[in-house]
This record gives sequence, C-alpha cells and structure tokens, in this order.
Amino acid sequence: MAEQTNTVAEPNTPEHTGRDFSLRAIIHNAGIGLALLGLILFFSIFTEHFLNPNNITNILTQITINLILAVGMTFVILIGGIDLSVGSVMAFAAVIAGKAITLPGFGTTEIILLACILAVTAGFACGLLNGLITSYWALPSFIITLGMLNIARGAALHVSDAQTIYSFPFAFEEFGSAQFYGVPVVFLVALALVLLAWFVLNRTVFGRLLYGIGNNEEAVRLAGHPVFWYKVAAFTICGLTAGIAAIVYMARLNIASPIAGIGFELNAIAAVIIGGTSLSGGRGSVIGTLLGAFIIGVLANGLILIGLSDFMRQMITGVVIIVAVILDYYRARYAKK
Amino acid sequence: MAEQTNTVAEPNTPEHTGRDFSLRAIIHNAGIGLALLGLILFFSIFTEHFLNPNNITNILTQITINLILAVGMTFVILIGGIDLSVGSVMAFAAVIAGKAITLPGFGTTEIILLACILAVTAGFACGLLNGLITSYWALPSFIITLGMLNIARGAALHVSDAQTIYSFPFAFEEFGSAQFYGVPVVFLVALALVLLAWFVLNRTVFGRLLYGIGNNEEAVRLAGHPVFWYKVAAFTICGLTAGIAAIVYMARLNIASPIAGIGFELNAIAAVIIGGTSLSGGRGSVIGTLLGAFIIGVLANGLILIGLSDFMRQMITGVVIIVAVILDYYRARYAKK
Amino acid sequence: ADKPVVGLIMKSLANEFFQNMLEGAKEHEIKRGDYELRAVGMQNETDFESQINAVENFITQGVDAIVIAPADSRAMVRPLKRAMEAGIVVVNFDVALDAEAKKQQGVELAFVGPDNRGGAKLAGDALGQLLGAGGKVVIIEGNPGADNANERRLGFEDSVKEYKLDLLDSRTAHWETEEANTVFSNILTAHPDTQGVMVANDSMAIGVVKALESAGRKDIAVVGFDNIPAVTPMIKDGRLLATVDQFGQDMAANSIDMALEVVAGGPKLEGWVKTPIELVKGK
Amino acid sequence: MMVAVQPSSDETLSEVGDLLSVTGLKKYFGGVKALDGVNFSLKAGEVHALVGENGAGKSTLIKLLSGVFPFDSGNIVLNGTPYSPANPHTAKAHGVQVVHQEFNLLDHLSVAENISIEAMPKTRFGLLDRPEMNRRARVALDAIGLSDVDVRATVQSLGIAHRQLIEIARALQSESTILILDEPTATLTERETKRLFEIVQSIKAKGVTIVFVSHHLNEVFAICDRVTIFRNGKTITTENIVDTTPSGVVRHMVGRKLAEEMEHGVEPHARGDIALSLKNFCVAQNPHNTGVSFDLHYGEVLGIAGLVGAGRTELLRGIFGIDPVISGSLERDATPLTFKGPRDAIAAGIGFVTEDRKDEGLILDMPIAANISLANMRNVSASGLLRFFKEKQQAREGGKRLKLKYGKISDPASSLSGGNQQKVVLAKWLALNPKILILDEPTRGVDVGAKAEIYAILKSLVREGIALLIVSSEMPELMTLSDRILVLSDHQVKGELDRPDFSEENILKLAYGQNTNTAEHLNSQNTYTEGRS
Ligand SMILES: Nc1ncnc2c1ncn2[C@@H]1O[C@H](COP(=O)(O)OP(=O)(O)OP(=O)(O)O)[C@@H](O)[C@H]1O
Ligand SMILES: Nc1ncnc2c1ncn2[C@@H]1O[C@H](COP(=O)(O)OP(=O)(O)OP(=O)(O)O)[C@@H](O)[C@H]1O
Ligand SMILES: [Mg+2]
Ligand SMILES: [Mg+2]
Repeated sequence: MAEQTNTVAEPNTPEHTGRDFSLRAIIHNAGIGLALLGLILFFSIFTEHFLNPNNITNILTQITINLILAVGMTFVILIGGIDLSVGSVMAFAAVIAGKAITLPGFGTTEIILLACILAVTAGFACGLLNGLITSYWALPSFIITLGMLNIARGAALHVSDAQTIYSFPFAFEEFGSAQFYGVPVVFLVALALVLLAWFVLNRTVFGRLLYGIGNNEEAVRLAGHPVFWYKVAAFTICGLTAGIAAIVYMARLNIASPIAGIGFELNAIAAVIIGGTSLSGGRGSVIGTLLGAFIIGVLANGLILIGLSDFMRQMITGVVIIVAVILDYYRARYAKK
Repeated sequence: MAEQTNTVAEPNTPEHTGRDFSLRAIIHNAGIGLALLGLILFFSIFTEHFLNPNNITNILTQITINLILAVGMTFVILIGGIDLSVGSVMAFAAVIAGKAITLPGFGTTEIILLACILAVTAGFACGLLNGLITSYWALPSFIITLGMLNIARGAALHVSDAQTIYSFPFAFEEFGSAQFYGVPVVFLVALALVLLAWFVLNRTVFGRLLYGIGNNEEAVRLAGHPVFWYKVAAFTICGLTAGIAAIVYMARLNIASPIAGIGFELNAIAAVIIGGTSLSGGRGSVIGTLLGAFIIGVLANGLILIGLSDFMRQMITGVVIIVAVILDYYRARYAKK
Repeated sequence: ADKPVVGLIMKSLANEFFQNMLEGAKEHEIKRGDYELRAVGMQNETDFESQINAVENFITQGVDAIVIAPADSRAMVRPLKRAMEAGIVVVNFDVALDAEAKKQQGVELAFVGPDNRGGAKLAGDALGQLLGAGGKVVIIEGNPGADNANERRLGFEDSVKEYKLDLLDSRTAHWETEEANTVFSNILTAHPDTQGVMVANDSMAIGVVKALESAGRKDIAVVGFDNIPAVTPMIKDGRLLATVDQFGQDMAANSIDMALEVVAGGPKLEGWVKTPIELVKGK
Repeated sequence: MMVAVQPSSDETLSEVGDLLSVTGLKKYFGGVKALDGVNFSLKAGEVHALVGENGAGKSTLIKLLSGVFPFDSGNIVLNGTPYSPANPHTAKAHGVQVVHQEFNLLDHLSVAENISIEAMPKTRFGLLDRPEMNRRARVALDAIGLSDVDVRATVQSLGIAHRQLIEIARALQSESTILILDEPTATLTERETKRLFEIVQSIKAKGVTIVFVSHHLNEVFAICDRVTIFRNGKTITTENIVDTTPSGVVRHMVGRKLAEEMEHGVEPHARGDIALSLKNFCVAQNPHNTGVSFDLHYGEVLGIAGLVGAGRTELLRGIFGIDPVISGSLERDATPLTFKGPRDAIAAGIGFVTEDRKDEGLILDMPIAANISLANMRNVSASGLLRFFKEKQQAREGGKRLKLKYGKISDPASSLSGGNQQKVVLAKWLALNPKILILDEPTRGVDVGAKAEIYAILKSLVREGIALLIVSSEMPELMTLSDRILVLSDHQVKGELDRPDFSEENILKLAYGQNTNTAEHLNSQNTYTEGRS
C-alpha cells in the first residue's frame, strides 16, 4: 500500500506497477485455475479413466454448450444484469432451425446455412427484446428474462407441437462430432467465441464501456455515451450466443427438442460467477468464465467416473460450487496483498 | 420552494406526515393491486367459473405455498440477496418430516408435532448455513444458494431413497384441507405470516435495519449494528419459511416427495419482484409480495379456466409477468408526481 | 478374465420408478455376481445431454454392454450407434428408440420393454368400461415432448375413441404432484361435469385424488400409471380406480441378462422383446 | 462597493457579447422548487463563481446546463442561439463540460480509462488504443500534479482527493468552451487546490470560460472575476469580484450577518481528564513500526492535520474499530480496551462522523428520521419495537439543533442538498450523546452559514465536556476549532502545535516534513489563504 499511495516523493515507474498489475491479473485467474487443477489432480488420482484422451475429448464436448451460453451471460452480468431465458431461447432457436432444416427440396449446404441463420436470428431477436424492455423501462432483468423464459419455452413447444424434430442432414451431424486432433470442433467454436469476447471486452471501447456501465451507469451516461444501446447490445449478444448454442446442440444431439435447455441458465450463470465475475456488474473476465465452465464440466464428468451415486453426486456438486467461491475469496484476498 | 424546504420554523405535524406517508404507500401497493384487479376483472368477464366461491377457495389454496416461500424470500431480497434453494430446502424438510411422521409407535399429536418441528428445524438449518456462508465470506448469495439447491435436493433424494413418503395421520390431512368460511386454513397461516413479516419489517428495529442493510450496508455497520447477524437472520428466516411451506405441502398433498418444489424459487422470486421489491435491496414491502403472489396464482388459475392450450398459457404467463412490471413502472412514476 | 462390465443408463433417478429399477438391478448384480454394474442417471428428465455424455463416458471406459432407457427416442440413436461401432453390446429398454430415426442412421437395435401406449390404453379402458359411451373425461399429461408422456397420451386417446368418451380437456402437469393438484383443481372448476380422469403417472394421480378430496367429489374416477407404493392404499379404498404396473423393478435386470447373453456370444436380439404390463385394480 | 446587476427585470441581464445567458429558469422536483427563477450570464473567458447556501440550487443549475435534467421553464441562450440540451451528450457537443459534485468515476476501471471515458482513443482498426490512452492519461495527470498515480491502477485503490483530481483531469481532456466545476475543492487539501488554480488560470488564458462553485470565499476571491449569489433557488445578484468583499457576498448569501463564530476561536474552557489515550497505535496500513500516540481530554478539541494520504482517515477508522489494528494500545478512561468493531466503540461512548457521507454515512433512500436514529435505535425503540413518534421527535429536535433544511422529516435523505445531508450525519451521532466525537472532514461541502452553525455546535459540545477529535483538510477550520493540532504525515506524528503556535505555515512545515520543495509550496500557499478565515 505504501508505494501506491505515497506522494510525489517516491513515484512508481509505470514499468514497475505495470508488471505488478498484470501479475495480479495472472494470480487472479490462476486462483480459479488452481481450483480447477486441484479437481483435475484429484480425479486423475482417484479414477482410472479421467486422463484418458477420449475422456478429455468427452469433457471438452460436454462443456461446449454451457461455455457458449456462459460467454453471452458474461456480457449481461458485466453490465449488472442477468439472463434467465438462455435455456428456453436456445430451445426456441433450435426448434425454429430444426423446422427449417427438415424442409424438403433444398440443397444440403443451403438448408444448413438457412437453419444456422434462423437459429442465430431467433436468439438475436429474443435477446434484443430482453434488452429493449429491460433498458427502456429500466426494469430488473431478472423478471423480464424470467418472462422471456416462459414465452420462449411456450413458443418452442407451440411451434414444434411438443415433438422432437429429427433427421438432419448428415453433414450437419458430422460437424457436431468432428474432431481436430482429438479436440471437438464444436469446442473450438466455443473457444473462438471466448477469445472473441475477451477481445471485445478488453480491446474495444464498447467492451470497456460495458464494464463502465456495470460500475456506474450514471457516470457513463454523463460522459455522453448511449448507455441504452450498450445495454441492449449486451442482452442481444447473450441471445445471440443462445442461438449459436442451439446450433451446436442440434449438431451434437441430432435433434431439436422443444424441452431442451431446461435449467441451462443456472449452469451458465454458475460458470460466470465461479469464474469470478461479480453479479453486481463491472468486474470479471471471460477467461474466468472459461475456467468456471471447466470446473463445472470436470466436476460432472469426474464424479460420474468416480462412481458416486447420483444423489451424492448432486450434493457434492453443490458443495464444490460453494467451496470454489470460498477458495476464490481467499485467492482474491491474497492477490490484494 | 417555500413549504417544502423550509426550516424547522414551520414543522409539519406528525399527523400530516404520517398520513402522507401511508397514502403514498397505499398508492404504491394499489398500483400492483390495480393490475391484480384488472386480471380478476378480465377473468370474471371471460370465464364462467372464476368468481365461483369454490374457485376462489382453490386459488387461495394454490397460492399458499408460493406465498409462504415468497414471504421469506422478501427478507432475503430486501437485504440485497437472493435464495435459490427454497424449493429444494422445502423438499428436504418435507422428506425429513415425512420420515418422522410415518414412524410407528407414537401418538398422533406427538408425531405430528415432532414432524413439524423437524421440518422447521431442517429449513432453519439450511437457511442458517446459507446465511453464515454468504455473510462470513461476503460471497454472492446467488451462487451459495445455488450450491445449497443441489445439496438439499441431493440430501432429500438420499434420505428418502427417491421414494415418495406417504400415509400420514388423518389429523394432518384434515389440517391441510380444513376451511374457515371457505377460506383454507393453510392460507390463513400464510396470511398470518405475511402480517407477522409486515410487522417485523415495519415496526421493529430489526426490520428497519434490514432495509438499511439493503440500502447501505456500510452505513449500518458503522452505526454499530451487527450486520453479520442481521444478514444471517434474513437467510435463516427464509429457510424457516421453506420449512413451514414443507408442512403445508405435506398437509395438502398428504405425501412428502423428494422432487417437490422444483422451480418454486423462481415463482417465489417473481412474486416478490412483481410485488415491487427491488432486487438490489432496500426497497419493497411484504404486502407487495402478497399481491405479487396473487397475480401469479390468479393468472395460473384463470388461464386454465379460459381454456387456452398449455403452450399458449406458458407464453401468456411470460407476457403478463413482463406487462405487470412495466405497469408498475408507470405506477411508480405516477406516484412520484 | 475380468468380469464383463455393464453400463446402465437411466432417466432421472429422482423418479422413484427408475430408482426402484436401479435397486432391482443392484440386487441382480449381487445375485448373479458374474458382472460389474455401473449405473448413471440424469439430473432431470429433459437433460438429454447428460445421457449422451454418459454413453460417451461408457465408450471411453470400454464397457462391454450399455443398457439404456433413453430420455429421448431420437436423440440417443446416434450416440448409441457410435457405441455399437465401438463393439459394445447395446440394449434399449423402457422407451423404444424411434423407428424412423433408427432406419435413417442404419441402426438395428432391439427393444426390451413394455408397451406404454398399450398400458395407458388398459387404464383408459378400465375407465371407459366404468363410464360407458359419452363419459366425460380429462387427461393429465406428462412432460410435453417426453416420449413416454406422448405414448401414454396416445394410449388414453385410443381408449377415448374406442369407448366414445367425451374428452373435455387435456393438460400437462409435468409429472408433478403439486402441479397436478393445482391444474386439476382448476380443470374441475372449468368442467364440474367431469366424470373421469386419466393421469399419465401415479405421482400426478396422487395430486388429482387430493384435489377431488378437497372438492368433496367422490363421483369422479381416476386412473393412473406406474403402480408406485404410495398409491397402493388408494387403489385399495377405491380412490384410484386403476393403475398400470410395468414391473420396472425387473425390467433393468432382465435387460441386463439379455445383454450379458449377447456379450457371452449369444445371438443378437431382435424386434420388440415385450415385457409384461398389468392393470392393477381394486376389488 | 457593490455594482449589482439587479436581475429584477428579466431581460436586462443578457447583454450583447454574453457567451451564455439564462433567464427565468425554473426547475421543480415534485413540490421542491430547486430553481425558482434564475438569471445568470457568462462572459467569454471569465471565471465565474456560483455561491450560495446548501440547497440554494447551484448544482441544479449546473445539471440543467449540462443536460442531466430538462428544465421546466425559462430560457437559455448559448452563443446567441437557444440552448436546451436533451442529454449530456448534446451539452458536450456544445462545448459544455462539467465536473459534477458527486463522483462519477468507474471504480473498477483504470485511471486511464476513466480519464478517457468520453472519447477513448482508437487504433486504425477501431480498437481501443491502450498505449495512447495511457499516454494521454499520463499527460493529464502530470498536468494536474498527480505524477505519482499509476494510470493503470483502478480508481478504487485511490483516496477521495485523488478521485476528485482525476475527475478534473477528465474534464480537461476534451476541448470545451465552458468548463463547470461543482465544488471541486471540497475534497482537496491546500496543495491540490493550489495546483487546480494554476490549471484554471492556464485554461482561462486559452479563452475557456469557467464556472466555479465553492463554499470557500477565499477561493472565490482568489481566482474568480465575477460572482453570482444564489438563495433559495433564485439568483440574488451578480457582482464583479473587484467590487465586492467576502462579507458583502456572505450578506447576500445568508441574508443576515454571519455569526461571529468564524472569526473567533473556542472560548477558554476547562480541560478534563483523559478520555482517550493512544500509545503507539499502529493501523494495518501503516508501513512503519512506530504508530501514533496522543491523549485526548474531555472538554478538548484535538485537531489532526496532514496532507491527503497522510493516513488520518485510517487512524480514525482504526480507533473506531472498523479496520484492524496491528499493535499499540488504546485506553478509554484509563482502561485499556480493544474495539472489535464500531459496536464496541459506540458502547464506549464514541461517535464517528465519517468523511464519505454517501458511502458510509447515509442510507440515502431512507427517511431523514430513520437516518438520524440509525446509531441509537435504543432511544427510539422499546424491546425491539420502533416508536415512530419518538423517532420523529428526535429527528425534529436534531434537525432544529443543526438548522437542518428539509421538506418533511419522512422524506428520503437523498432529497437533501449535500450540506444538509452532512448535517443529518452529524445529527445521527449527536443523538447518541457521545462522550467522544470523532469527525472526519466534518464540513466537507457545507456552506458558510451552515459551517458556522456546525462550529457553534461543536463548541457547545466541548463546553459540555465532550472530547472532540477532528480531522480536516481545511487549516482555518482546524485552527478555529482546535485546542491542539497534531500533524500527521505518512502515518507518523510529525509534531504537535498548541494554540499560540497555530499558523498555516507551521502546520504545513510539519506536514511536508523534509520534502525538498516545501518552501516553494509554503510561499505560494500564503498568497491566497488570506481570505480564508
Ligand atoms: N433529484 C432531486 N430530487 C428532488 N429534489 C432535488 C433533487 N436534486 C436537488 N433537489 C433539491 O433541490 C434543491 C437544490 O439543490 P442543489 O443540489 O442544487 O443545491 P446546491 O446549491 O448545489 O447545494 P450544495 O451546496 O449543498 O451542494 C435542494 O433543496 C435539493 O433538495
Ligand atoms: N480502501 C482503500 N483501498 C486502497 N487504498 C486506500 C483505501 N482507503 C484509503 N486508501 C489510500 O490510503 C491513503 C491514506 O488514506 P487516508 O484516507 O487515511 O488519508 P487522509 O489523510 O485521511 O486523506 P484524505 O484527506 O484523503 O481523507 C489514501 O491516500 C488512499 O490512497
Ligand atoms: Mg451542490
Ligand atoms: Mg481522510
């Protein structure tokens, strides 16, 4: 503290503090990383197959959808909002795209493209609506997106008549199970989204202002920025990722089910928060979200491998979630020192 | 400027300010009340049986559990927290109590009493744990109670071995379906809780400080109040109401199911927020919560009576939730004038 | 050599039907003693993904057989195909994989299990016989989109057609007791002339029976499905007209037996190996 | 002499050549008439002061000019064309730049990002140009004398004075024709204030018109060309600085002759036993092994002086049990005590008026009465139940004692002006009847009249035998109130002054310690502190 707050007598060179700053950032993310490492170590020792390359491929596949949703969720949580509708919106987008993709009389490529565009558009529209309503009337996003959760789910069931839509073009399925040196292509897509989000949040003015809005919306408004549209954009991005998640869901499961994604919102939010992003907005990082999604995925995978009963597994998942944030607390305190 | 900002020279009589204050409060609640009235009017006109006394009894029965949970939730939300675990905790408490109540070799009264005590204690314990962890490490309650959601559900399933527990003493069922001039006794219990909560929140030092904590925790702490314990108390109260809800659930359905209460947390939170309590804490009222629970209950009932398809019903529920908070926005703006 | 490993994949173990099934399978493992059982369920009924994950995990672990009650008849076809390609014996029980989807994927897989639709029709018929033509009935459905919910609804509708019943309303209560209680209370208000209720599982049937008790209606007959222990007293005293037992306890165990036979070199299973269903009625 | 431009007839004010002219401006908040007919004009290139009591409407006028709120009626003409900014963006586009009274910083973002918030530099590809942003911030901070602040640090890690300077640096970033500073010096110590004035002079030289709000008339007389006086939402008069005197301005402000309080020190009073004694008291943030030691007697005012960041606030927080204390001892009435939290300190008869009323002092959404009873719920409750009548009565009495200006006692604290909010905080602690009262910057943002009132209250408290420990960055304030002054620097007591030795020079000498450019600072300091007392 002394160095930071002294008067001119002892100025810190920018180099010095700069190093210090990024080191702290590393420790920050490393903290959650360490929890993850601990989990990985634990499962490597206590289960046979955990480090098996196939299992790693499995884990990567399994976290993909949650990760994609969590990336969008990070934007919304950073501005101090929340989006409970992502699971339902994903189902809605999937059903719309599924309806399209099973239409006869189109070429494979066109129809896949059309389906993807529809899915993304559906997600986009729902997110836009969430954003417009929330921002225009300055209403709590919790309740608005809870409304959207019901609307999108009802719409998905209505459009599909509660039937699972299936029989997609082979090329589409291929994409869902394709691997690149053992890494699922869909995971690479998710990873690309993470990097893109990181870039947007840290290297663009838009991103920095999103942080700013989460911090002090009024100040950003007084600085002359169109806060309204920035908030709408954050929700729209979240809806968009739900649309992308729908595509991955369809490619991976080869169906479009109107009851897909129930409860996915809680998993996505958990990934974001375990990743150290503050629910009150303004603080956090999408890299943390990546690690958070990994913690949840590794935990789910490892606890099955270890052969615990389902109920024990559920309880332990709860305990680990809590322990992870407690550990993160100590990590943060340590990093401050 | 004259009247409003004069110095003590022209003090307002306490009567005056008192009246004014409560008048504003009435307008406030009346806003949500008007939305409710609108719904009731709509359903009275467009459905045959809505105002049928039996149907009103039904509605009162049906909102009871949500209302009880929402009362506890109001405490947590007022201090700026949230409790996602109430549904699971209710199931856990029910299973524990159900295990006890089906024990052989006890008198009816004793066993019912024991079961009630156990249910309330289980809820109390879970709430206490939520509160202690959240407050001690200053962690986001969202994620801690999400953990508890998993723990309590896993525990409920584990304890009951996923079996529905049944065959309770007759006296217990009696209580669940007893009526007092057509008003279900369980609803009267819920109403008593609302009044008690109103009293605690508005007429006691404890309640006042809960509002204060939701507004500015630091100021309350610096004024020498044990903020830690107050926050723990709020979560504990919420757990407690989950325990009470478990008793009502058992009395009403005559079973204890480990998968009871899934998604109840969202309904309870919705009731609180529709009732005008701010998710960021410090503002709101339990009377609003009562009206919010009514809106949700009337909507669910009326939409079935009106004969809409399940999917349309879900969509319209979403729309009405959103419209209710938008209306409330205009009400609040009007009340300010 | 090592004992063969059987991976058992079920639906939500929070559902007592599957929980009982698991108990049966565990007893069976001990009784036979010549194989190792690894069982997984899912968090909730709609969590298809975790079943796919489970299949993938079992492929990774190199189990000898996968015995699965698919959460979605269409979503599971492809991952199971992959399991078969990896040389794993796959047995499908409880809910049949979608025939169309199987054909598309070029999968040939037998099904061991009850006839949900037929079972529902048994229950529906019991109600139809009681009420006769023109009887006014209501259906309480399971989770929309779930295969067994769909099958059971179709079965009920078959009965409605056969007995020329008057179907007043058909609504979901998502398999839940409390929701069934609420939904049916409201239906009863809208249709006080209801004479019979067909409920897609017993958990919901309990809620319906309670609703009737609260409303003081003893003139309405209810049929359920699953025969869980909690409804036994209701069947006895006639509050529940009938329910359907699929003998779930044995279903997984029997399927495991069949899988082990194939693992041991027996012939491939074919077609639909029907398991018994039975209408359970009071006196 | 007074050349009053009497705004009685509205149109007379706008002369040709005025950059901005405001006539008959009104703004009501519900029933509160925040502005009730304001007339005001700016000449290009002048420094124009706005003065007036707390709640007179200065900040409201500024918010209207900068597009935060729309106004209800009246006219604003900017550069000869009608002007009614719909939002801050439009105002900025017209060259109107504001440093608001409330902080508008983004705590979790870096200093550089805060400074560039209005227009972050972009690279060719439209991306954020961090090096450029940091460079600009560096330049901006150096210009304002904050060369020790790392531009990459988060604002959260800075003290309140640094934050204020960063806001000013931010406002200086964009080209503006009118720069409005709403009480920029309220949180600054003398050194930073002086630096700010140099900057004001330099931008004035560039032709920028500056509006300056302050409760310190010495500052107004040091840098301003004209002064407009507000009272109760109206402008009373505009005068040229050279044609008026501080007492003339004060007369217009309060409409009565200011109490003698400001000029006179505490009258002699009996000094009692030792109330509080610190021995080598070391807070966690103290980098040294030696802590702070002093004795505080009943019926005594002990002032603590020091520059920003000297650790004064942290010392007070340590005493009150908010922050951990590493070593040293605290004795209350000769009994050694350890305070585990504010609760213990309060139980020991200590009250603490914090420096940051928004974050630590008030519950803004709650009624004034509830705020006043916050620290002494026992007074207004019986076995846990609130007694509203008593609460309101207590609040009214507290308000009366402090001449609180409010609408209704049940109005939220947020409806009060800054100075009145501060009085509520004071009332809260006075309601506790403390034996020792600790005050951190007790008159920050408080107008001259109210300040005099607060001084009078503090003095009467001392006469009643209460021990006062006061931290203030205003040296005249400390010298007026204190019996003794301790000077703190870098968490160390650098010296103690008794009343006869009080002078700004002596205090600063100790505060700067061995700093090399002390002399230079001291010299320039005296040039404008003249009018302060
Ligand atoms: N948003 C608001 N809502 C209601 N009343 C307000 C609002 N803003 C200001 N006021 C009222 O308007 C009046 C003028 O306030 P303003 O902040 O302009 O005073 P000021 O002259 O800047 O005082 P200070 O010197 O204390 O900062 C006060 O009575 C205040 O209570
Ligand atoms: N919460 C905090 N986190 C980090 N640094 C802090 C915090 N609070 C204070 N500081 C730093 O510690 C230094 C000493 O702070 P302190 O507030 O005690 O000084 P002070 O002498 O009271 O000055 P001021 O006039 O600003 O109140 C400040 O300059 C500030 O940079
Ligand atoms: Mg002001
Ligand atoms: Mg300070």
